Amino acid sequence: MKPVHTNFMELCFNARSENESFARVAVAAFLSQLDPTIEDLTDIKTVVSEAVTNSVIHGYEENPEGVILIRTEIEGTKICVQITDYGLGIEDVTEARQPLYTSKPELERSGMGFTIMENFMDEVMIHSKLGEGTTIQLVKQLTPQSQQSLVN
Amino acid sequence: MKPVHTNFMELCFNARSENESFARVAVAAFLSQLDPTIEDLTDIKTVVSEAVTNSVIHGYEENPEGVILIRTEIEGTKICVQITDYGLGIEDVTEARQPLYTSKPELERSGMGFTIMENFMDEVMIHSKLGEGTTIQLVKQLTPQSQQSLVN
Amino acid sequence: MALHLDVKRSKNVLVARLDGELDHHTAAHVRKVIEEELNHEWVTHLVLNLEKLEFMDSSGLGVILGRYKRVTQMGGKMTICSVQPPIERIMEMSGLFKILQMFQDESSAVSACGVAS
Amino acid sequence: MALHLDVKRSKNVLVARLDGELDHHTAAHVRKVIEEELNHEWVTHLVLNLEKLEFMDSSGLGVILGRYKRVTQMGGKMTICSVQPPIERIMEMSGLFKILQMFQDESSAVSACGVAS
Ligand SMILES: Nc1ncnc2c1ncn2[C@@H]1O[C@H](COP(=O)(O)OP(=O)(O)O)[C@@H](O)[C@H]1O
Ligand SMILES: Nc1ncnc2c1ncn2[C@@H]1O[C@H](COP(=O)(O)OP(=O)(O)O)[C@@H](O)[C@H]1O
Repeated sequence: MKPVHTNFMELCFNARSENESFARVAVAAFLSQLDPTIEDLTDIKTVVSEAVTNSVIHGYEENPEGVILIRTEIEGTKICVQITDYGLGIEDVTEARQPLYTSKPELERSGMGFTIMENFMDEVMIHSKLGEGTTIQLVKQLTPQSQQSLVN
Repeated sequence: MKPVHTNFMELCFNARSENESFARVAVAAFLSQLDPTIEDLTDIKTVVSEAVTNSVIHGYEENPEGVILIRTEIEGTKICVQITDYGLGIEDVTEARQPLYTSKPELERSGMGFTIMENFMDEVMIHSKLGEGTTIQLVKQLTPQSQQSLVN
Repeated sequence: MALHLDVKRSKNVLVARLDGELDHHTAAHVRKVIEEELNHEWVTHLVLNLEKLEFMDSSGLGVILGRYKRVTQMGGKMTICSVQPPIERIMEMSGLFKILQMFQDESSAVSACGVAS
Repeated sequence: MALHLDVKRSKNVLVARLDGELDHHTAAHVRKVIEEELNHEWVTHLVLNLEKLEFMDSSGLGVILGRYKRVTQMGGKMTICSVQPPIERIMEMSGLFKILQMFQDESSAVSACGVAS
């Protein structure tokens, strides 16, 4: 039996909005070794964007000193992405998960971040402590491609 | 006076050859906020690829347990990329820098890695200690684009 | 550049074409430019053409809903056109199509605002 | 996929077209495929067409030099064609053109191996 392919990467950067696109491209570039479908890749880019944006806006309230960590793990065709901030934390996680709920309507937030994460990923776990920060854990089983390429 | 734009990112991953392309794409994605020229971006991708490949092949002799760190800093239009491994280290740095010198000709290495880094970057610093590892520090002043975009 | 925004006015309809990636970072620019245009008194309606929008997350939904509110308050109509499938999925999820009509192409979206294109 | 390799034989010339990114990771595959092809006794010469090669670092130089040695030892000729500017710069730096002739297009590169294309 072929051993399961495993790999990981960790990423750390400041809570600046210009790093949102960097974060999703970096995670997508790391996962491209699995030769994922375009659909899976777009889904993952979107959820990474959601979680990182939340850390920038809600976790650190746009204080660029804040640090965001992303850990991505590959285990066979299962991927796990963990986004961590050391910001304000979430008071009521159940409320936060509600579609359209946002604590910052004045910033034109749609309140759809967690709903999109839950729709696009197989598992969404939220670990948060007020005043200490938030970790979002996202798990997805990738769709196998019809044909895997020899070299990727 | 406009304050100088600063930003950083840190990246950490295993010494596996499939992470070479990930590393160069991640650094390029991070630097794209500076709206660099295609030429500068290609140069930087190439030197990151050289340094990461060296850590995989020479630093860890392809042991995938090895960990590689990349730190990228932006200060205005100056960028600094630091690639670190905790591998074997370099015995003679002066010899290693020689064009065409390679300690692994049997692996079809060309011995051009450091020469390319020196040609493509403004500064190349090598810090290495036998048995402890190697850090390559690469600095480049980016070419200003004729026109900077409003949003990037 | 991550997002390029192109605005043109035809009669009392403002047409905004988005090209690139719409996220929290680029949303600020889109909001600012469209709001400025909506301040012109001859503009009543808004059409968003998303044909070249390659990426959008929920920050994009926020900007769209924000403009929808503004245009509706002014008594205008807002429509959207040429939405790519992944972005359509997110819009679907949020219930956006309950309030906003989507069209295949720009001229239908402009016509739907009540003006001949 | 990061690198696609397409090989064809015309008379005693092996033509290898590289598409994508040639680095240490993908070099192993290129080496293996070309070596296997060179084992066929009717192959004498080698042409590398790099028209679609988008990225190459010094690991690519290593593979090219390795094949050059092999082909020369067999008494054959090796040429290269359609090299993109950034890759040409790296080749220039390494002195590769002192031993390897570069051509604008594949048919000239094949002809230079001493066979009519
Ligand atoms: N990293 C975080 N730190 C603190 N609060 C958060 C974080 N992520 C989400 N939240 C809270 O959860 C709410 C819902 O999040 P979400 O569904 O993404 O909607 P939105 O970001 O549009 O407000 C946010 O309004 C915020 O109150
Ligand atoms: N990270 C590293 N760890 C240990 N040795 C290294 C490292 N990077 C480079 N070296 C040494 O320096 C030499 C020259 O490196 P380089 O110019 O990149 O050529 P090449 O990688 O083709 O051998 C290598 O052959 C190796 O002996």
